[in-house]
Amino acid sequence: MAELFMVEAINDGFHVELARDESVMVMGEDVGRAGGVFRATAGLRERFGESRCVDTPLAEAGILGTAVGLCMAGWRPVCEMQYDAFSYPCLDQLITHVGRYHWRTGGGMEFPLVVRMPYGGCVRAPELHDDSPEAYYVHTPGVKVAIPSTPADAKGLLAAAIRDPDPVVILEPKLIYRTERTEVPEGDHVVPLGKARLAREGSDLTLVAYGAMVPLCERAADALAGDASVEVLDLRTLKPLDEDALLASAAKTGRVVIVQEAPRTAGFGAEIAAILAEKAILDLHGPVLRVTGYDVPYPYWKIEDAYMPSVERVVDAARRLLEF
Amino acid sequence: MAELFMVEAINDGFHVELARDESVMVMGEDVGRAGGVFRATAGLRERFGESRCVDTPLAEAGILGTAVGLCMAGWRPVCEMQYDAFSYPCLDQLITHVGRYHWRTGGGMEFPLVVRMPYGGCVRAPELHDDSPEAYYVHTPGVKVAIPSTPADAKGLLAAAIRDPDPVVILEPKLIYRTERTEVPEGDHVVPLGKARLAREGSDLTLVAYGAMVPLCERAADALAGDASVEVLDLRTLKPLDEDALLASAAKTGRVVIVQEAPRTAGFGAEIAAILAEKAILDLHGPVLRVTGYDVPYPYWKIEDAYMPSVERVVDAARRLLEF
Amino acid sequence: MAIAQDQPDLRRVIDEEREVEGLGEQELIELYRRLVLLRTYDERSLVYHRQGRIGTYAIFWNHEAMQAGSVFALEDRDWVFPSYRESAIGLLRGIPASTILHWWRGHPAGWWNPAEHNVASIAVPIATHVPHAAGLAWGKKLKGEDAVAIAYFGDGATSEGAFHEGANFAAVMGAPLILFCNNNQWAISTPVAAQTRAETLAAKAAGYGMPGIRVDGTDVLAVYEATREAAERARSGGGPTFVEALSYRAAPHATADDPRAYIDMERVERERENECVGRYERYLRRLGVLGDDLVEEVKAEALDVMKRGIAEAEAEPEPDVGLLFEHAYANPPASFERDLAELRRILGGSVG
Amino acid sequence: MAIAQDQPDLRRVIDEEREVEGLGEQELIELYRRLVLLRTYDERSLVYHRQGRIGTYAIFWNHEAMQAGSVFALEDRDWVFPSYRESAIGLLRGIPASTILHWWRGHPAGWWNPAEHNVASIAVPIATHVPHAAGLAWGKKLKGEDAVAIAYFGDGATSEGAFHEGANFAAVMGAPLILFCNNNQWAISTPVAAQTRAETLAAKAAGYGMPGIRVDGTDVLAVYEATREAAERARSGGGPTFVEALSYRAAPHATADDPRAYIDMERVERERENECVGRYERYLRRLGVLGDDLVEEVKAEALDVMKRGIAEAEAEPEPDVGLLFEHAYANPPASFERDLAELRRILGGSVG
Ligand SMILES: Cc1ncc(C[n+]2csc(CCOP(=O)(O)OP(=O)(O)O)c2C)c(N)n1
Ligand SMILES: Cc1ncc(C[n+]2csc(CCOP(=O)(O)OP(=O)(O)O)c2C)c(N)n1
Ligand SMILES: [Mg+2]
Ligand SMILES: [Mg+2]
Repeated sequence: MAELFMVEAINDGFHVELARDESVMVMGEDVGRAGGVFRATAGLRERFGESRCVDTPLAEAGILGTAVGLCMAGWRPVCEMQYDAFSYPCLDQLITHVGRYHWRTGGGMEFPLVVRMPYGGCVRAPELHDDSPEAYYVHTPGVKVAIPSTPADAKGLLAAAIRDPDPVVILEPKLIYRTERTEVPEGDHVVPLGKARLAREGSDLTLVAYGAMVPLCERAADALAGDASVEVLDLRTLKPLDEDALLASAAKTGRVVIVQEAPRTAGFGAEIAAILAEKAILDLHGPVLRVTGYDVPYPYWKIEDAYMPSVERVVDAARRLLEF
Repeated sequence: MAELFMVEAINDGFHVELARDESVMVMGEDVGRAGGVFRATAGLRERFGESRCVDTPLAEAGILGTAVGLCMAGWRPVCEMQYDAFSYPCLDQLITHVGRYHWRTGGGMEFPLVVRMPYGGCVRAPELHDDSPEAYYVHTPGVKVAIPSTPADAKGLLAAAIRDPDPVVILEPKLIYRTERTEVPEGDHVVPLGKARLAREGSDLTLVAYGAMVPLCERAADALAGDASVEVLDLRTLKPLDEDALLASAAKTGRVVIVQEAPRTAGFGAEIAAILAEKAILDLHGPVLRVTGYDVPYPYWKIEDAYMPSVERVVDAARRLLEF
Repeated sequence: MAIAQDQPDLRRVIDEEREVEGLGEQELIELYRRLVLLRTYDERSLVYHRQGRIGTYAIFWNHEAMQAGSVFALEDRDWVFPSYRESAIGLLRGIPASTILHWWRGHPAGWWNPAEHNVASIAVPIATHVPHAAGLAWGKKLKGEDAVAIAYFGDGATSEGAFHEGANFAAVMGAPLILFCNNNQWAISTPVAAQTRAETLAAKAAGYGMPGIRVDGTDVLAVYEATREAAERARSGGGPTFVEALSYRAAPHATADDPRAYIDMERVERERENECVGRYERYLRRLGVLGDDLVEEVKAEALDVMKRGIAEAEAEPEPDVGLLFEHAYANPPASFERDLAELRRILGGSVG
Repeated sequence: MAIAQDQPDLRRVIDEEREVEGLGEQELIELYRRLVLLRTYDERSLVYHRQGRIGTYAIFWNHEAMQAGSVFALEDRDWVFPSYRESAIGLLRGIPASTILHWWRGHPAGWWNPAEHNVASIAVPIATHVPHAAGLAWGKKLKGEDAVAIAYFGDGATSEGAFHEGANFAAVMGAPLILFCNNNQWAISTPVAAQTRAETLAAKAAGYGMPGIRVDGTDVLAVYEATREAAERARSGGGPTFVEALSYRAAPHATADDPRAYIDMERVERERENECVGRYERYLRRLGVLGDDLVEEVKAEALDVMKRGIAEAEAEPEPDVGLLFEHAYANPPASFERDLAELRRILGGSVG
C-alpha cells in the first residue's frame, strides 16, 4: 500500500475510476489544463483526453445543470466545485433537479453524478474559501452526502459515489488535504456509503464528528485520556446515516458530544442530537452537547482559530458532560 | 378591527408600511400590474407608483442581488419570490451576500431587506409549488426567519421585518392564505421578531410548530382533549428563536412533539430537538418526537395528504409519548 | 450610441404563399393532424379543468404551430425538452394522452421515462432545463451519436441565469442544440418590453457566438423550416442555434390567471382571429390539399384521442401511498421502510 | 450561418499618438501617479507575500491601466464595485493602503464602510456583485441622485448567470451603470476561447440592448476616454454600457498559482515588455510632460505610501475574538453573548 496525502488519494481514485469505466468523466473549473487548483484531477486530461476531463466555462449552475443532461446521455459526470462557497450557485440545480429527476422519471432514468468540493476552514484564505455547507446538501431529498477524514476513505468514498446510482455530494476537508500521508489501498478501493468508522474505541463518552473534526476529536480524546475513555465516531456518510453505529456508541457511553465546523443553528449536528433525543433518550446520562462554529459569517482568518471548534472547546464540553 | 384572510392582512400591511416609509419598495415577478399571483401586493403599484412596486425581469438571483444594491442606495426593498421552490435561484445571493454584507462592511452599512414567499404544501399544484425550504434560510448566518400562522401575525411580522435593520426572510403558509378571516389590528401593527406565541395552554404535552402546522396542531390538541391537556407553541420566528418560551413549555409539560412540513433530515425541527436535548434533558419525561414531511421530493398532489403531517400522525406521536 | 444589430426579418411561409421544399401533401396533412391534436388537447383540458377533472392547467392555445412545426423537423432520436407550456408535446412522440392528463391531475401515473420517447420531463421551473438539454446534446456528441436536442422556453426565461449558462455551455461545447424561444410576449403579467431592452431576443445569440433566427411562431411551416435548418446545422457539427419564434399569448397564462387586469383584450381578440391552426387550415385549403371531410375526420380523430385519454386516466386507481417512498433514490435508505410501515399503520393500511 | 456582428475596433489613444481632449498636463501626470501607485502596491504586495507579511494575493500587474483609467473618468460620488482583481482600487478613493493590506492579511481592520468612499467591498465570488452595482445604480436613479456605478469583472465572469441577470436588470431599469469587463484572456487556467464562442465579449451587449465598446485595456487613455463616454451616457439617462477592455494576464492568477502548466510563457514575456505603466510613461516622455526627476519623485512617493501602509498594518494589534460576534447582525441574538462568554472562559480571556 502506498502512503498518500488525502488529495493524492483522491487523484489516485480518479485514475482508477476513469480507467475502470469509460462513462466516467470529470468536469469543472480548471480541472483539466491545471489539474485542479488543489491538483485533485492532475494527469486526467493527459491520460483520458480533454473530453473526459473538461475545463468548463466559469458557471457552477451550468456545470451541474449540464451534468444532469450528461447523465441522460449515459455519462457519469463528476463535477468539481472549486471551493465550498462557490457551490452555492449550483444549489438551485441540486435541489430542483438533481435530487428530483430520478423521481420525476418514475425511476426510469438514473442520475449517477457526483459533486465534490474542497470544504471547511482554517486555511488562511480570503472570505468564502472556508464554508461548511453540508447541512444544505443533507437536507435536500434525493442526494447522498459523504465526507472523508482519511486519505483511504477519501479514495474509497469517491469510488463508492462514482459507482452509486444516485447523486452523491462529497465534501473534502481541504484543511487535511496535505497534513499526513497514510496508507491507501492501491487499485480498486471502495468504502461503502452509509457505514460509519469507529476512529477510536472508548467507554465513557462519544465524540461524533466527520471531516477535519475527526483528527481534532482524536487529539481531544488524547487530552482527556487520563480522566476518561473517549470514543470517536467518524460518520463518513452523513446521508444515508449509519444510525446503528451512532445509537450503539451512545448506548455504550451514554454521553455524546457532537463536533461540527459549520454554524450551529440547524447544522447537521442538530440532526444527530435529534436522533439521540428520539431514540437514545433512556441511554443518555446527560445532555447532548454540540461544539460548532458560531452563527456568524465565517470570519477573517486572523480570528478563524477562535471560530473553529478547538481541542480546548471539545475538551471543555466533554468535561462538563462527564461532570454532569 | 377588520377580519381579514392572511393574504389580505399582508396586503394591508404593505399599504401601511409603504405609506409610513418612503424608502420601502416592493419588487418581484408580477407584483405590480397583476398585484401578485396571490394578490398580496394588490393596489400598491396604483397607489405608490411603479418605482415602488416593481415588476422585475424573471430572475430571482437578479431580484435579490439588485435588492442588495438598492439597500446600498438607501432603499428598503421587499422582494417577493413567487413560490417557495422558485426561491432556490436566489440562495447564492442570500448565503454569499445578503447574510454577510453588513458584516463585510464592519457594520458600516445596513441591509434592511425582506425576502418573502408563499410556501408549503397541500395546495394541489404541480411540482415545485409546495416546498418548505426554511432550513436553508435558518442555517444561513446573517439572516432572520419568520413564519406567521395567523392573519394578524402575518401583518405584524411583515411590519417588524420591514423595520428591522437586518435581512429577514418571511415564509408565508399559502395553504392558509385564505382559509379563515380573523381579526387584524388596523394601521400600525408590529409583532416583534423573536417572540413565540402560546397558541394554546396545556400541561401534559407540548406541540411545537409554525406556519400551517399550527392550526393542524390545534386540531390535534382538540382530538386529544379527552385524554390529555396539550399545549401548542407557535414559534412565529425561527431565527432568532424564542428559546425561553420553548424551554418553559418543555419544563412545564416534559413532553414535546415537533411538527414540521419539511423533510425530516436536518430540518428545523432537528434544531428544536437539539436545543431540548442540550438544555431540557432533565425536564423530559420521554423522547423528543418529530412529525415531519418525509425525506423525499414533495410528491404529486394525489398523494400529498399522505406526505403532510396529519392530525392522525400528530395524535399518534402524542399518544406514543404520553404512554411512554 | 447603440450597437447596430443584425436583424433577420421574421421568417414567413404562409403569408408569402410559399411552399416548403421537401414537404409533400402527406406531410402537410400529417402536420395538420398534429396541430389539431394539440389544439384539441388544449381545448379539452380547459373543459376538464372547469369540470374539476384535472388541476391547474397551463393553456397553450395559439402555441401549437411552434410545437408541432419544430418537432416535425426532428428525427425520433432527437431529444425534446419541454416546459409546462409544451406539456402535451409528448403526444407527438407517442406518449399517451392519459399520461399527460395524469401529470395535470397530480397523479404519479403522469411520470414517464424520458428515454422511452426522447422527451424529457415537463420543466416546471423556468429555464433550468436549458442546461439539461445542452448537457444531453453535448453528451450525445461525445458518444458519437448524431442526436440533436431542442429546449423550449419562453421570452421571460431569457432573463434567467440558467438560460445564459446553458446557452453558453452549448456554444462552447459545440453541442447539437436548438434553443427554441417561444416569445409569446408575456411572462404571466410581465410584457417582454419589461423583460429586456434588446431589440429582439434573437440578438442574444451573438453574445454566445451562435446564429439567431427569427420566425413567425404562428406560421407552422416557417417554424418547421427554421427548425430544420437549425437541426441540420447541429447534426453536421455546426453547434447550437437560437430560434426566436414570435407569437402572442392569446389566452390566460394558466387556468388560475385572469389577464384582464394587465392585457389589452382587444389585442388578444385580434390575435385570436389570426390563430395558428386556422391560418394553416386556410393555407391548406387554398393549396387544395384539405377539404371539409378531412377536416372533420382529423378533428373527430383528435377528439377521440382525448375522450379515450381522459377515460383511461379516470379509470386509473388512486395511487398507493407507497409511491411516496419510491424513486426518491435508486437505492433508498433503510428509514423509508420504517416510515412507510408507520404511515400504513396510522392510515389503517389505506389512504383515505 | 453566423449573425454578422458589429465589431467596434479596439479603441486606442497611445498607439495612435492621439491626445485626449480635456486632459491637461496636470491630469496626465495625476493619472501617471495613480498608475504608479497601483503598480507599486502590486509589486510590494508580492514581496510582502513572499516575506509572509500578507496572505494569498491576487496579482493585478498589467491591469493598472484599466483600473486607473476608468476611475479617473468618474466623479467621487460615483460608486465603484471592485473584484479581487481590483483589490487596491480604493487607494484611488482615499482608502488607506493599510486597510487593503489588512484585507489581504485576513485582519478585520480590512473592513471599510463603502459609503465613506463609494467603494463597495472587494468581491471574492465571481460576478455576483454585478447585480449589486446594477441595484445601486438603479436605486440612485430612483432617488434622483445623478451618481453612476461601475462594476469590474473578468472575462470568465461573463459565463456566470449573475453577470447575465445583473446586466439585464441594469438595461431594463435604465440604470446608470458601467459594466467594465477586464478581459485579460484567462480565468485562472481557462483561456477566454474556452469561456465563450462569441467573437468578442462586447458582442454580448446587444443581447441586453445596450452599447458595447471595446478598448485596449493596456492603454490608460483609451480606457479613460471610453469610460468617460459610458459615464456621460449613464448620467444623462442613456442607461448602462458594456466596456470590454482587452489586456493580458502577464502574471500568475494569484500567489498560489503556477501558470507554467497552462500558459505560453513566451507570450507572457512579450506582453510584459509592452506592460501598461511603461507604455504610458514612454508616451508622456514623448509628449515631454514627464522627465526622470518626476518619475523618480512619483515612484518614491508611491513606495513611501506602501512602506507607511505596511508599517501601520503591522502596528495594528491582533484582533480581539469578540469581533467574531460583531456585525453579523445590526441587532444580534441573545445567544451571541453567551457564546462569547464561554469562548473567553475557554481561551482564558485571551486569544492565544
Ligand atoms: C424559477 C421560476 N421562477 C418563477 C416561476 C413562476 N412562473 C411560472 S410561468 C412564469 C412566466 C414564464 O414566462 P415565459 O418564460 O415567457 O414563458 P410563458 O409562460 O410565456 O410560456 C413564471 C414567472 C417559475 N415557474 N420558475
Ligand atoms: C462563483 C465563483 N466560482 C469560482 C471562483 C474561483 N475563482 C476565483 S478567480 C477565478 C477566475 C476568474 O476569471 P476572470 O473572471 O477572467 O477574472 P480574472 O481573475 O481573470 O481577473 C475563479 C474560477 C470564485 N471566486 N467564485
Ligand atoms: Mg412568454
Ligand atoms: Mg480573466
